[in-house]
Amino acid sequence: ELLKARLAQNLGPISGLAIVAKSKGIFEKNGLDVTVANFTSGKQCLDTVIGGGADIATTAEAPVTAAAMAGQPIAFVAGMEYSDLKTVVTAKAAIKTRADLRDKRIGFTAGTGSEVYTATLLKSAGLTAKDVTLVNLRPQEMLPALAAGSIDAIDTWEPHIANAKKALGEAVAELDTSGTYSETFNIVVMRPYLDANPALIEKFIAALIDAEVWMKAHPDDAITVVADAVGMKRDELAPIWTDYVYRVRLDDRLVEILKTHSAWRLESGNHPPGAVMPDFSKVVVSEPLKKMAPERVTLSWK
Amino acid sequence: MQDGTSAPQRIAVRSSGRNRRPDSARLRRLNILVGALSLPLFVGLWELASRSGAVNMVLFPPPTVVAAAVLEWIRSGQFLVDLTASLYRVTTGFMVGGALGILFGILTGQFPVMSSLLSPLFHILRPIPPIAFVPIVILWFGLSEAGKLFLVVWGVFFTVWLSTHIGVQKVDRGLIRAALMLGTPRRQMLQEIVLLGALPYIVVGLRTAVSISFYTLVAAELAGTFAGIVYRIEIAQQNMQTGQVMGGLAALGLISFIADRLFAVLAERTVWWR
Amino acid sequence: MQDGTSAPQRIAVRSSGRNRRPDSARLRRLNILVGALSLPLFVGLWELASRSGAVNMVLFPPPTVVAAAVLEWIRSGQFLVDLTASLYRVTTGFMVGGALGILFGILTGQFPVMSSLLSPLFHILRPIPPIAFVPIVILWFGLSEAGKLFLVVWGVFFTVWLSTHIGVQKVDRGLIRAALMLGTPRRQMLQEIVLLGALPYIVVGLRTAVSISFYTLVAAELAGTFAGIVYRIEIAQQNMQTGQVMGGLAALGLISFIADRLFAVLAERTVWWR
Amino acid sequence: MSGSRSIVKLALASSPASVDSARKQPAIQVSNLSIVFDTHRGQTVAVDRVSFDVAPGEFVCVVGPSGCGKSTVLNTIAGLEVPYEGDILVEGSPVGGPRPDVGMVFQQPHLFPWKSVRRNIAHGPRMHRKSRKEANAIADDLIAMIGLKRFADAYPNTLSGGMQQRVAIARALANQPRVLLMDEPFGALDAQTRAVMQDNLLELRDRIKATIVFVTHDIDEAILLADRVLIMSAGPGRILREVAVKLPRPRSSTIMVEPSYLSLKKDCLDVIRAEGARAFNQSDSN
Amino acid sequence: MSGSRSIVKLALASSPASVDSARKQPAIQVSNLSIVFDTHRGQTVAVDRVSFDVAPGEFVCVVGPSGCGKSTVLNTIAGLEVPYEGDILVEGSPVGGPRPDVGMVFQQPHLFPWKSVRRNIAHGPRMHRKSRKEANAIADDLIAMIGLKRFADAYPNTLSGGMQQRVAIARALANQPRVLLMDEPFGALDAQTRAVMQDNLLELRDRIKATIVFVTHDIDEAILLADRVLIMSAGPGRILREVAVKLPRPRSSTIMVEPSYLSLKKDCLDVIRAEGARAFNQSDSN
Ligand SMILES: Nc1ncnc2c1ncn2[C@@H]1O[C@H](COP(=O)(O)OP(=O)(O)OP(=O)(O)O)[C@@H](O)[C@H]1O
Ligand SMILES: Nc1ncnc2c1ncn2[C@@H]1O[C@H](COP(=O)(O)OP(=O)(O)OP(=O)(O)O)[C@@H](O)[C@H]1O
Ligand SMILES: [Mg+2]
Ligand SMILES: [Mg+2]
Repeated sequence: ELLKARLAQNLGPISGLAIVAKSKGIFEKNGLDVTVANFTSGKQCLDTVIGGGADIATTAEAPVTAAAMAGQPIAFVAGMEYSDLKTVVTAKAAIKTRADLRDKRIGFTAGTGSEVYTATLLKSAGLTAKDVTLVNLRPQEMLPALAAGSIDAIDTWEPHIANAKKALGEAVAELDTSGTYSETFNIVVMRPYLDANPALIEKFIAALIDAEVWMKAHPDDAITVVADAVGMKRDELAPIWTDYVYRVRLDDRLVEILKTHSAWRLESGNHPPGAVMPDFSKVVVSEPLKKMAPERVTLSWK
Repeated sequence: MQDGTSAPQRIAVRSSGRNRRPDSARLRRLNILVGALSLPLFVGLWELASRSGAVNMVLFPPPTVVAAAVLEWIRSGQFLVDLTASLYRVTTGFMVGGALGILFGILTGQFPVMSSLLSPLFHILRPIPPIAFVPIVILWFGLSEAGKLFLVVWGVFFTVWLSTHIGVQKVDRGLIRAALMLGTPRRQMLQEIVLLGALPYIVVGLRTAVSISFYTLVAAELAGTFAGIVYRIEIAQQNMQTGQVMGGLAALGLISFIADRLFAVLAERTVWWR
Repeated sequence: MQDGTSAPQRIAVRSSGRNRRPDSARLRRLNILVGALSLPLFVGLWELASRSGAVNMVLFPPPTVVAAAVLEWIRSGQFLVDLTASLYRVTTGFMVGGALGILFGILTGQFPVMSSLLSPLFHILRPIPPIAFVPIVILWFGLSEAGKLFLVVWGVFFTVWLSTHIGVQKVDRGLIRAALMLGTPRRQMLQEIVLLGALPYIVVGLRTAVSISFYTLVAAELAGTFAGIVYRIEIAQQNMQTGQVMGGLAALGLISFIADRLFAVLAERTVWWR
Repeated sequence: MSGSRSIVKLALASSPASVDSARKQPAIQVSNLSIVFDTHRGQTVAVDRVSFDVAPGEFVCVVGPSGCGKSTVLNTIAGLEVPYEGDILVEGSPVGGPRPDVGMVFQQPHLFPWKSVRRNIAHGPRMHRKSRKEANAIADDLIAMIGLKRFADAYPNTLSGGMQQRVAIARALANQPRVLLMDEPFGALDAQTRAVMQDNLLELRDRIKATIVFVTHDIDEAILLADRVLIMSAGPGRILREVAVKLPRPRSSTIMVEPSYLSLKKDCLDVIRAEGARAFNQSDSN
Repeated sequence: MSGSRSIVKLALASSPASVDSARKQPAIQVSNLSIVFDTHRGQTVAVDRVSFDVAPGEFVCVVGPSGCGKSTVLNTIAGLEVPYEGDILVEGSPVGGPRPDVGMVFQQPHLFPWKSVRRNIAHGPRMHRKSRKEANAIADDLIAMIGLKRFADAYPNTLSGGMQQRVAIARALANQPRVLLMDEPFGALDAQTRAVMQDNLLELRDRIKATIVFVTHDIDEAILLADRVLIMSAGPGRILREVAVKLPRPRSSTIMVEPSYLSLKKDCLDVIRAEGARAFNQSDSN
């Protein structure tokens, strides 16, 4: 008898593990019958889970910190992917280093990791938000804005960076910002759900770990499966495949990112009314993962 | 009732009539020609604009590229699935929203108390873009198809309600008086006089609502879907597959065009006394 | 022309008239009462539903929480900025789109050749949701205010065009014939007879377009904006500031409500002969 | 002057109908009726303290200059014009709105454009819960009466003005109302058709015993049809004269040459002519 | 039978006007005009091979049973009913559409609801590039003529039926058209107002020398006004008789008792009566 679960998933390569687990029958092998609902943002996934429309969400850190600050009883059970955010600049803008960003117009996506990345990037270059013009754009609108000459640089994630380079060719270049900020993609459920269905979550995590193993073993097949699922062409996904780091884990870096993000929220006022720094030791629940693969939990606080 | 694109004045034509306006036949042929050329002309201009190099061809692909993308989409079999899903949502939502809109429009248009009670509320809710309350709809309906329908119904309902409401008040008072003097009871008054008298306005509302239903599809297919034209557009947009994006938009246009045409024909039949 | 919420039949009332329908004054008072209670009732129900615990209070905050958020929003001074930005976009877009819609509606409604040329194109473009081609608009207009206006104009234009087009064909043929026999030249025919004859339909289109303009604001304020009610809603949604989200939606509703009311009054004055 | 006292009955014709009406309950009792319209130019007094009674089964014609308030009075009796001042009793009860036993033929045909001639006429019977078959039978009878058999299935917008008017009359008759208000019903008909319609109307009236108030601008028609003729003054409309017509029935058009007819007609015309001239001047001077 | 040959001229009245018209260019020349309407019930032949001429300055009245095609013929001459079969020449040139020198008073008033009485009447002159002041002066003259001075600023929906009709007449006259087509223009007027309007019309015609085709259902009116009366048959309309009226002008209503008048009227009525009976039966049998 399979356990039934509803997964709200952001349809993109960042959800690669869940995609593989679903399409390769790995959920079933782990005793799960998962119904997948696709969204175009992790924020919607989490909202859906909070509202009771689904049981398990795949989501980036931004919605997690917002929900935690709003006092929602969420449980962060595992990280499953991370990837660096990157910057593409127009050739015309003559931006060679981070410091050249001064006085430039930078496209970012408000409320997402892109915003935190941008803040971190500017700080690392010794700049503040006042030294540049920040323009809020959805990733798919950044390219046309670059092409129209409305902005000089974009801060976003793959595949939009690759798309920009492909679509605009010589007119743009990537700025080296590696290591500045990684956006994480994670598994979040509601606390009451977790308490009621501990076995299900464990099986779910086990399935993701199996998927990770399978992906390592069959990288070519993995690209094909994911590209198919998200509607990309295989040869578009292949070049950026290595940018996605798939690893089911709970580590200090994850918590650090959550804290950085929360701090940014508090600092910038982008938080629910009356929010304080959440106690992430309550939000992050390591038991399920510990039970399935203790070596993947490397949290220093426990 | 005349359909959207026909000539403004209908003239009974007999083959033997010698004294039609001399140029009317020529004019009619010209119109058909112009009508047939309208879309090809537009597509041609688009191709030119796109290939001229003035804009980025990847971001603004020419019709040929779009056609290729659509063909690919159709060949994959996905198109049919998407089309069916979207069509189902639009038609069901349109019918439910339209029926409710007509019903409430007649109620508020005819009964002042109903109008006092509901009109302020409807006027306040009317402009709220469906996309802005997708989270609330998910909260209420979960990820069911009902929630998606609700979003389509939302947009259609208010459009049809408003024009029905106004239409009811524009019903020829002479006809109402005549019906009153013939002892028409209230119920029959609504269905025999008010509904038919307001029909031209209701049709305007319904035809406007055809496009509104496609607007709201964006909200409906944003969340928790697996198929649908707009859903596919959204995905293609994320992946910078602009050919498919444009193809999807063109598909929306064509579906609605056909729907509107069917609708106009239907409307013409409904207004049988013309 | 009667406004949306007034009683269906206007009756001249004189204080000395002894034989009004006996209950008409009481009915009128009842209506005013019901009208005044309509929104408070709705807000009350909302508060109850939200506090009942049946739904998540954070995702579906009660009016009191919303009010607090809006107050905070206003106090920060940001509200005025957002309001101004959105109002500017909506009113400008509405006026430009409305004017173009009326113009083209009269052209296609009156001249078959224009209709053959443009109607198919308009019918195909009409349902395309503005939000779906934001990238293309950015490509064309950059991140300028013009692009945002274009999106609002898009939605308003097609709505007004369609109802004007239909309205022009519904103009009383008797009046057109009378005007023809009086030697009215074509130009004057348009402005003196056709425009005024189609006015009731144009008003329906314009009033529908009021809410459409708010729909399209979502698209317009999605990209490259720094202020605006919908922009703020978007941000608040990201930040789980649901009180502000709802407050923003309520603000949209109220603005449009006021706009519609003003509009109804204006329409009533425009149809001066009634 | 008060409405009821201003009515001067012509000596030569003290109407038995109005004596009757003093004894029996009148079918229509109008006392001191005034109607004022609000317009953007201020108030227009359309009807000024009009009083008259109509006995059950009586046929009263109303004549008067264009714009004097004939239609307004009829609409008010029908219960369509509120508010009004004064009292109107129809069959003893005050008028507050349209009522099923009062029928009306409007000055404009006001046919339902979406119904064929037959269904326009059958509308009333249908509303009175007659079966479709019954209603159609009634309609077909009336269609034969108005001479439009060939057009039974035609829609109103394909009919000529006179044809529409005939349909409107038939539609009102289909309900067999106890009180029938007719506002220039034969205005758009040629002499021949009009004569046929007049005969039909009188015949039907005898059959259903209806009380009829009939507005016309044709004095001959008024005298030919009426038991009593009310002559109204130019707007604001008051009742100038009440002329009882005691000619024997049935009256054929041949009576138009008889002296009693001619003298009646002359009386009426004198009143009208004097008033007409005054009206034209008055409206010009004001 | 072919239209033009079927016209039987009454022996007693060989019209000098029609002799005139043979010499001069006729103002209106209708030959073999047929009009068929398409309806959902099939085709209705409204007018069947009608031919007649109208000489410049002539006043022709058209009478005929309700629904015989009078309005249709007028509309066609006005250039409003296309397509038609046959030939129509107005002042020598074929009719393809409305033309500025042809004026029309429709059977319905068709007033512009958004214009006051004054501006309705001033509309024509304004369209003919007269200044607002000039146009208003013309309008005010006509308003006085139709006795509506008090209502110059009223909107049509506040006018009675007869008042609206008078405005429609004034509106057509304001343009001083060379050819004036009038479709039962006095149908909704009381006898007195109608007489005043008749006088005004004749006076104006003498001044502007217009050619007039005038539809009426009142034989007295036709004989009083016309140089020639066309009597149409029941639909499909054909021209049954053409009666020249050679009574001296100006004709006052007192001529109605003169023998020449009465004999003319009797002739007309005989034709009409025979036809009317036929029409009623025909429409019933079909
Ligand atoms: N809806 C209205 N608003 C304002 N004034 C009106 C309205 N209806 C009628 N009147 C005025 O009331 C007066 C009487 O009008 P009514 O229609 O009763 O005249 P009538 O006697 O029927 O004339 P006719 O013989 O021309 O039909 C007129 O002066 C008219 O202008
Ligand atoms: N638009 C139309 N469509 C179809 N048939 C029509 C139309 N207009 C008129 N007819 C038909 O043409 C015939 C003549 O109509 P017309 O209006 O010319 O009559 P008329 O002589 O003016 O009658 P009346 O004296 O009643 O006004 C009628 O049988 C009528 O049914
Ligand atoms: Mg009247
Ligand atoms: Mg006619």
